[in-house]
Amino acid sequence: MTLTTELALLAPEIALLIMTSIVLVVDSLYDNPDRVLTYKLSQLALIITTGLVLLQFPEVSTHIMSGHFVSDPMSAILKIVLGLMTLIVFFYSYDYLLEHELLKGEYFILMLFAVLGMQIMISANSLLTVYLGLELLSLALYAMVAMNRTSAVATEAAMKYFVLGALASGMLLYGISMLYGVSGTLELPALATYLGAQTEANLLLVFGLVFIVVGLAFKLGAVPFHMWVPDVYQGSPTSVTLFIGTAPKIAAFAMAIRLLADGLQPLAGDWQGMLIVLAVLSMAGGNLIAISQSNIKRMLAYSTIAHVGFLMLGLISANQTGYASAMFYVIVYTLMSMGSFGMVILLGRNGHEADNLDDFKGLAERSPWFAFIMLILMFSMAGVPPFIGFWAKWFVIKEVIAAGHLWVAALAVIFSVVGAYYYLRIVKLMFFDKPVQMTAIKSSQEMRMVLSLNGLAILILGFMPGFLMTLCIEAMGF
Amino acid sequence: MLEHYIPILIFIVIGLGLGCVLFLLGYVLGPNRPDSEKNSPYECGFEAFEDARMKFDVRYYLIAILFIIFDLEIAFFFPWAVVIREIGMTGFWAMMIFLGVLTIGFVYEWRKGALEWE
Amino acid sequence: MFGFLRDNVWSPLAGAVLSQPYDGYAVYLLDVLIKIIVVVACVLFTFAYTTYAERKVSAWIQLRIGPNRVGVFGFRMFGLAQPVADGIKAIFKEIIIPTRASKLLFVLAPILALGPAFAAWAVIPFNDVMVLADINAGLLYIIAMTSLAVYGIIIAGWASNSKYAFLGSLRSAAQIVSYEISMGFALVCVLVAAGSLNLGDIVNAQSGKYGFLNWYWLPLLPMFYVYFVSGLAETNRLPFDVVEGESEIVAGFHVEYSGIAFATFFIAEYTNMILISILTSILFLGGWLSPFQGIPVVGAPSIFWLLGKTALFLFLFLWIRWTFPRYRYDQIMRLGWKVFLPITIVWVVVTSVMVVAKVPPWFS
Amino acid sequence: MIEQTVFYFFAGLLLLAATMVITVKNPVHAALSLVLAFFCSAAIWLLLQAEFLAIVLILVYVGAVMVLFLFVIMMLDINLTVLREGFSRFLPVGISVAVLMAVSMGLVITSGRFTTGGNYEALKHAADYSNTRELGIALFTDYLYPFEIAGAILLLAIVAAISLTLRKRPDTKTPKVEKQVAVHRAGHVRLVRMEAEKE
Repeated sequence: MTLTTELALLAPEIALLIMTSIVLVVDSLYDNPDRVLTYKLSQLALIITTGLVLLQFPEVSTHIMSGHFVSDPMSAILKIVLGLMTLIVFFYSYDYLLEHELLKGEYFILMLFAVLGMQIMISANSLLTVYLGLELLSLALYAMVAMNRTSAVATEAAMKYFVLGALASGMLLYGISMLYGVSGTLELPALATYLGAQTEANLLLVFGLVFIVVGLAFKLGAVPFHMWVPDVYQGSPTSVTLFIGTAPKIAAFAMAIRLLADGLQPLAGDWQGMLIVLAVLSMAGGNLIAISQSNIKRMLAYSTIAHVGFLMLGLISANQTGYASAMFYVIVYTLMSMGSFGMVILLGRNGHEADNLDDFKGLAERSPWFAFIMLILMFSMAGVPPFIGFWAKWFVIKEVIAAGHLWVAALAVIFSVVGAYYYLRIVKLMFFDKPVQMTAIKSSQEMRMVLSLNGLAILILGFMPGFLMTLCIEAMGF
Repeated sequence: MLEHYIPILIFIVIGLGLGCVLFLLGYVLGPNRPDSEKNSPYECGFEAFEDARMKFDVRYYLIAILFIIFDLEIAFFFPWAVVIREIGMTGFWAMMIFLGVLTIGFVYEWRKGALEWE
Repeated sequence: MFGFLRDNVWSPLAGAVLSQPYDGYAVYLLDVLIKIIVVVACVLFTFAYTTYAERKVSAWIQLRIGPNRVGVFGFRMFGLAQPVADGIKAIFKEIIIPTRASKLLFVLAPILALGPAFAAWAVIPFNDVMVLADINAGLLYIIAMTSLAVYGIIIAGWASNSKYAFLGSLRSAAQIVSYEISMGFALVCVLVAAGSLNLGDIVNAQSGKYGFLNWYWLPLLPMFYVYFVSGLAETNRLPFDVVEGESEIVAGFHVEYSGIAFATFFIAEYTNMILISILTSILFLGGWLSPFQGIPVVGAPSIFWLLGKTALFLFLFLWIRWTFPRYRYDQIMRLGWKVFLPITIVWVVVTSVMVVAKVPPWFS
Repeated sequence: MIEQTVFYFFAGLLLLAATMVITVKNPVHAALSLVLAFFCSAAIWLLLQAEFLAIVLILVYVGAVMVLFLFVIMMLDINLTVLREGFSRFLPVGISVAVLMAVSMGLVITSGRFTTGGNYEALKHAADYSNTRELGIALFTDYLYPFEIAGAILLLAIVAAISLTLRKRPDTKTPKVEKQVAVHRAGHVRLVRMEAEKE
């Protein structure tokens, strides 16, 4: 393969890096308080990179750059979803940042870097690129959480996130070095080939695997490695929470697939057990603790932990349909999470954060339309048919049953019923309680439209889950 | 290769040793007559007001951080400089891109006033 | 010369003393040890007479006489025994350790300043064969060792627990690290030009039929300048000596040091100065190569050329010190970050383009 | 033989230094122990013939990163008593975790399955082998893509560091060099003809 074709496949990443550099320079040259130019250029950067992915949608899997980069249908789909999600984040956060006096060009620049890191992770074909992409993402996220320097809560959250995140990266790196030490290769397919040829169990490999799974669990926020999630979700500015709660989940899923499926598939027998424990603990812990929360950002954080548990159910079966169901889950989850945090941003105004459950009281009276959107979101999160969230849960549980772990499936059903309680409580607050304040919701036309579309997408997709599922199954190489 | 490093090891030991020996010489041969005035920190004749270790401008940290980043960059340059004649145009351009990316960082620093010393 | 000594002097000597075979470890170690002592002694000697030269040159510039009294047995000899007297005085002075200082670190600081200053000399080649440790990564080793110089200063400033010392060490640390970057890039340019990290190879790469025009000072002229000026800043010499700044922070990081402890810092500073001078000669002025190539006797490469060039740069150090006023601190930082750094980055590109394009006569 | 001796010397010193990092009371001493630990690791890397990486370890970690560490430690008066408060409270938990880990490690190591699959020996290279050269060739051919990502990470580090530490302080005065240089006589000096004053 010639360098030119290799570069063509790398075009989305290259374009994003170039655009980010341009935004960086432009932002530092034109010092206007509104940052409109930075904002628009950043959006343009995302559109260009997503467009470039679409332009050359791959049919087959190609390994380039000496085997460090892979271009396959899964990477393309995830990158497109990633680009769209980040674009929505941009729409939701601009007004919020402006109102809370947090608007800085760096916010968008860091986000673009995070996207670049995630793209690299999604297309990673070697242990090294997985790690480098992850670092690019994490570094940007730490800085974003800490951006509000006047807030002690945000600083504390950033500190926790950084220390635990660095620990997780260290674990991952330690695991990677063990695998590399034993196999002598960094390339994931080569690693799988090496592992497949092994007849005897090598304890050092399993050791490495444990570290890798721990690192992954940290990054995904699965119990018992979830400690950072609630604090970071609550402590960061909501627009940052919005970002952390959505796009990185896609990247974390991609990382899990790359590492566990592409690289460590022959060790599936070992990691399945670990994932079962993590999944069950996450579903239990997330759903049970979420019930007692009064802060909606914190509640959504525990809900994330629970959803990560469900996401892992899809991986447990260790086959292509299982992975496809997990992919379906992660896409659906990010869409729902996006809408929920979008609602939190929408309700907050004049520098006030609407992050208490009480802020949702009587929303139906204040704005019936957005109460309806929130209803869709909450029903979908809870897994009420026919919303898309139901199908996501349905597919993963089906996979678990197919893999023969009936009791896990039973636990999953029980915990989703438990989880339904706190989602439906919000619905109750909105429709049956008196509002604390009657001020009208004011926000830009743009924001209203995108948020409505977001909610409606969940409703519509719920009626046609087959479309998205087909896409996921294709992505997994059928 | 390792045999070349034995003299270096010895040299480092001797360099540190020389410092110790000088100090010991001074300690043994010099007088030792402490008194409280002589041993108090110098502050233009005043009594010392407070502990000298104080919080300091964050700018110093920033300089140190930027130094680490550029130092790393230099560390990447070393192997490149050694093999520049062998890696061909791809290697050359790879480093130019790397340098370009870092130069953008430098422009950003400059424009943001991180290099300003007030 | 070293080889000759080893074969004809040390080996038989060691064989006689230790009753071991000639080429055993003991002989090897003894050989290395003696070489090191020779190098250290030479550096110390140069240090001593640089301090003397400093005073003489300053006197000359300011139309004074300078030290001319101290002599041996009544022979004054232009005060040539002055450094010896200084050294003896330093040793017999009291080492004052302030009450509130961190004792261990206070004592450790001068040693940490001296150690790396000497350690860097391990890889310096004096001519084609006279080199103690002929390692492949020589230049890298040098830059690593010079980057350690900052420790002695920071620790001294902090351990003294005195405001002036603390301020001085802070300024110094920030200044040293700032100039280390431009220095590093200047070295990268030399490296790109020579294609080797080995100092001997770098000198040999500068030989060519055009004599001194082949040396790297010409194609790397801006780097030559940047390197030497950064060297001034790294060693805290005027015009960059805000670290000491006697008119504002009295003596900076070593305000609390006395006697031999102070002298140790002094030795470290001068050793670094000599090191910078010899490195500038090696990297940019062709080391031991002769400028008069092709002419018999004077045209031959020799250690004396290297020493002569080093002496030239040492003189430059002194000349600059007694000629220029001190920079303000913000000016120092601006020069380092906003002038030198961009220049060096541009010149790295220029040099590498010249190398890739094989520009004659240096890179063909 | 001599290699083994050197290895055990530095490995022992490394362990000692690393233990000191977490046990000594004075944070500056701890940081300096860490410096010593880096030195020992560099020496061990050298023994593994990784010349370039060993020296870069000293250059980057000792020469740059630890300087920043020292800056931070020296300039933030860390109040040790506050830090120590939680110590006794969390001691039981800490000890139980430590015991648990020690037991599990012991079980793993004594299980007899813990082998690395053979004895490995460091490669021996010829005297003219240049580690830097080999690394350069690998880095700029096979590892081009990770190398460029590293560049992006460094750029991000610059952006993050500046956006987190730089504050605009309106009360400070900076000399504007451009203005100083652009000063022209005409705007600043006025020649006035005056009659000599007489009493």
